[in-house]
Amino acid sequence: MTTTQIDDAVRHAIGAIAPEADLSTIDPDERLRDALDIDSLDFVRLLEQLQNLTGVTVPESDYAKIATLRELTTYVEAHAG
Amino acid sequence: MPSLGADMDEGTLLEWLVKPGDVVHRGDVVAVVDTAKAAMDVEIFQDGVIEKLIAEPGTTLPVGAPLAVIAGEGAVEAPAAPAAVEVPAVAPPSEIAPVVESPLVRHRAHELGVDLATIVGTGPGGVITRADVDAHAPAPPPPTKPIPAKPGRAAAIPTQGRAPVSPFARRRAAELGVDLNAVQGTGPDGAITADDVERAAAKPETAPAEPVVAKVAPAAPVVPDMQAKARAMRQAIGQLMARSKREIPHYYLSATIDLTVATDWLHQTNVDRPLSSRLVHAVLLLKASARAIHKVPEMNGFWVNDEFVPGDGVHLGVAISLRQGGLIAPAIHHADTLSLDELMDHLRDLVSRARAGRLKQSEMDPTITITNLGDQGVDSVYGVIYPPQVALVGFGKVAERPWADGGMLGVRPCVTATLAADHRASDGHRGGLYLAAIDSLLQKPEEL
Amino acid sequence: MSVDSELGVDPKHGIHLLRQMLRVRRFEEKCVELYSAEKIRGFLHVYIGEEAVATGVLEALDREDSVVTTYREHGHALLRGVSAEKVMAEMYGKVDGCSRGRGGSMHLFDKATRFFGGNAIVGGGIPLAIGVALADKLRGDNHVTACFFGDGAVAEGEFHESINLAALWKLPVLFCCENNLYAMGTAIERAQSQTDLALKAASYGVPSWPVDGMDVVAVENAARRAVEAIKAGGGPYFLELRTYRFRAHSMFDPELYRDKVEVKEWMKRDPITVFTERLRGAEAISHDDLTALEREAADEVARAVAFAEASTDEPVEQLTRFVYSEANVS
Amino acid sequence: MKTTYREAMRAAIRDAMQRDDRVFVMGEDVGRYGGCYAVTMGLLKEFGPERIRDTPLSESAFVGAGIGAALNGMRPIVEVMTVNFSLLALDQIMNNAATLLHMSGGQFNVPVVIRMTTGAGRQVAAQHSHSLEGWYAHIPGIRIVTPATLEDARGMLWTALVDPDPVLIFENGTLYNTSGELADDAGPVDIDHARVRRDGHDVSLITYGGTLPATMRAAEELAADGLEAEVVDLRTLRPLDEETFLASVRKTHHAVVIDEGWRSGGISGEISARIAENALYDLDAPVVRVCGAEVPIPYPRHLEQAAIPNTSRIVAAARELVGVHA
Repeated sequence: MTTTQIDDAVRHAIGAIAPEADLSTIDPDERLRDALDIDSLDFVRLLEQLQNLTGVTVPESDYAKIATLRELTTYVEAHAG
Repeated sequence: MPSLGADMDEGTLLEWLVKPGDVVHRGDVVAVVDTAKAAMDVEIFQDGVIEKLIAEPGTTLPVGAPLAVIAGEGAVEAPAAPAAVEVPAVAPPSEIAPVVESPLVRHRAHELGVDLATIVGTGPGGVITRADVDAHAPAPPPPTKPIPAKPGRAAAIPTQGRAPVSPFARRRAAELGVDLNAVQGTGPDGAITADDVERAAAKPETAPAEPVVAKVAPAAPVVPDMQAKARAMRQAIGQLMARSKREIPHYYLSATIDLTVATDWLHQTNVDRPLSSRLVHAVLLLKASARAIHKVPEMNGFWVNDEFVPGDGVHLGVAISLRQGGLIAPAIHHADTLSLDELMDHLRDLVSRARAGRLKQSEMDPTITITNLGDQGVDSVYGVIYPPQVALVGFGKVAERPWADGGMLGVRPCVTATLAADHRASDGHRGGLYLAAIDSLLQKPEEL
Repeated sequence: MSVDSELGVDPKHGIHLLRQMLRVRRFEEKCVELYSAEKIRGFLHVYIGEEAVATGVLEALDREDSVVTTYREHGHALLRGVSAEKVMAEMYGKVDGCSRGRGGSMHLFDKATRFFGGNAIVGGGIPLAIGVALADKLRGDNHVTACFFGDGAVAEGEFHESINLAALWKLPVLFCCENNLYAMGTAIERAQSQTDLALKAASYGVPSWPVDGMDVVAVENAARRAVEAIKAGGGPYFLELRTYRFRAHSMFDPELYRDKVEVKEWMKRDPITVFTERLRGAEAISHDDLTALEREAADEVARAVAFAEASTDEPVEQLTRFVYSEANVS
Repeated sequence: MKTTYREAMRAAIRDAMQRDDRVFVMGEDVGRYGGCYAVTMGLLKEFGPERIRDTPLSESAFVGAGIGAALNGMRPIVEVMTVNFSLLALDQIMNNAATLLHMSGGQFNVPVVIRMTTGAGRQVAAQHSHSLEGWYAHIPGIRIVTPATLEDARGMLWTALVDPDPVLIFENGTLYNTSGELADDAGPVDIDHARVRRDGHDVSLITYGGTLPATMRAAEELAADGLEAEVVDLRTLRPLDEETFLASVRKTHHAVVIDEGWRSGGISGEISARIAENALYDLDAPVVRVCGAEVPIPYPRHLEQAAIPNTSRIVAAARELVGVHA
């Protein structure tokens, strides 16, 4: 998948969980949980959306590595086909 | 395209039986059209010469759409419908007379209240077609606003656990300024009747007339005007919390619970699970809180008419934050009997429906409420009880904390559980037992 | 009136019969056209091919007699004297229609001409007709009630109950069965155990005659003889008028139940073309007479359409009027 | 004078036939047999076979003929032996009698009267025990009246015959034998209004026809409890005289509707709806309905009695509704 496709997928997944969130104003290095006001349940649903869109499955052990928007995007790029 | 039957709106041209240049006479069959019922012949109603075939075989057209141009008397373009009969109908005066040939189009315009003068025909030669008219049909009038309830009459929402009130009694209460909450019902199944109200009005020390407060923020459907809804919800929550503080003598307890065993069990369980069925900490905390009720049942129920009414099951209210602000706590019924997976499904479903504003009235009857604001990084939560419930459990953030065990200092994942309870229904000792029960249940996660 | 030997009818009367049939034929053709243009909606059953039946029978009735018919009734209404304007306005659903636009094609009513209307329930009008006749009889008024129905109605209980009652009480009813061989999509031999309907009716002790429904003179003669016998106190008579409809049962009928060849055969016996040849053969009609008749019919239809187009809808506030009678109607 | 409901109805027919020679009677066994319920006994000898006409068992034909004769200026009284057989003539009643005036744009009146016996209580099983007057009251274009007293049995017929529109008179089979005093000069009565048969201020008992006697008995029993019940006899189901029963409910704040017809889709539902629409804020408790059980009426007496409203069920409903007084 190209980077733009991945960016779109991430943007779409976040949109599904926090529809009113404005991604352009999000600080890529801020913790997603704080930036988007999402709880652990929402976080799992976010990862589920990403899996549907990109095929990437994030094991629980890697939760810590995808705390911010930037980390999430690079993680998906690394694991996407 | 002719109308060939009572319920025909459109037809599919199957084939032309004529070609440009052919001479046709009234009554000749010129084409075959397929309808919902069967293929039907299309007759021509005047003599003339086929000039041009407009519609292609295989296309589906609405009734009235032009199919061909016939050069006949006066080379008038006419769809298979008859030439307009000059009728002294009073046509609205307009500078440029609209190019209208078929009475069908005029009739359609009349039907839809469209002024033909305002339309530029898209048909050949600028003729206005039926489709043009439909395109200009005015949008249906906006739905009228529901009429607000008559002012002055207490728009009381039947509160949960409260006795029903007859319309006549409600009217008398409004007339006599009687607070229905303070009236004892003698009617069928405890209903408050007009006599009850009148007797209450006669007693000297009636409680001051208070506005009847909505119990829990109503399941406000997420409608376009967000601010109005958010403000209304804020107002309702505000009233509820104020009343809760005013009436309920709260006492507070807290306990820090070691979640090492639970967290390890959670990771092992989730390792080979797809994302869609992974468990989160919250579901363990909810199940423990529900099962712990069996040890201390007086946490689960309502305070009504100066006495404790036990819940008819452990209906766990789960506090859910609505994205644009506002909080709602719908119930998961009989949470103590559900498996962790079932509880997880209920939780996911409840959260999504709450945020979409599609909660059911039947879900607004929790017997105890759990707030799990821990996710937002708060250590401990001292909540306000939702009347008429008698307890509220709060869980803070699950985080690594210093832990002394056997004289050695270590680091353990922990959570701070707090209890806010109604001192009229229980006392601190019983509250402490409840939190201890939650703690011990969380040490054997596999049994939850 | 003098009767021309081969023609079998007085020439002047012959032209009158042709004019009547032509009026109905052109009116019905216009209705088909207007239905395609969505001016006439709902159901439409035209009388093309059966004109000789209504023309012949109605010639035998006078002003005080009564008519009850079915939903294939435009011809009966026009020939009974309801104006083409009021009939067309009714088809448009306009308030100036003969039923204030409320009945439409299947429910034309006209009290002045004792036209008790079309009935959309097959056989539904037959009990009414014997009732109208019963009232005349009870009052000692020597009138006839003509009751039109199709071969389909002969399968309805109401037909058998009514014809038995009429025969039992010797009621002045002229039963006119327009047998066009098809009850909507069902050919007569698939609906009737005994397809000779005249024979079937005779079993009730009612004089029953089969009549060639494509020959207007034959129909008129039979109708006149029957009306005379009824008015002489002979009780009800039954005419089986064997005819054929050239178009489908109604506007949305793909006619899968009969083949085109049969239709072509019957068209050779078109009551209008055959009778026109007969009049020409007896030099009772000239080319100019024919063009004049055509123009008269065309003008009548054009006036009717103009009247209907100009007429207005009944105001919706009057919806509930006439659910019950309005004050002081005795 | 002392008389019965049956004799009062017979006197009404005789009186009408003497007044107007457009009036004649038609129906199964109305002549020689004297009427299935002996209402027309003796009229054949007095008026002759032309005006007292026995018909074959052809309900659609002779009811349709009655409608046709009315169309053509007569004033027929058509007797359908029971409402159960009227189903065979429903097409003529609904599609012709009720519809012709409106559909003909006001040209053709149908001044016909159709009398039918109705109701259960005589152990003649389901097919002969229907109560469908509430059903017929759904049809615009006809009037439905239900005489329950001797005055109404004597007085409604002439008013119905004079009315230019079709009037259906439903006579509950159990009422024919009721006897009592009737004024010698008793004559026509109105058919537009309900009537309060007993005053009261605690609960309104709203009923009509065959269930009026049971309702009156219930009112007496409630009085012994200190509960004053008001009994409203509807007398006409179409048009429904809602003013009378609404006024009663506004006074008593409690309503019990008693109807032998089935509950679902019945006239009792229509009455409850009108109370809810017009007197909601006068209701101290929900409207209660005491109706026929929703079953085909069973043959055995105990089952039949259990299936139709009776005094004890009415008393129980009223007591439970009004609740225990402090």
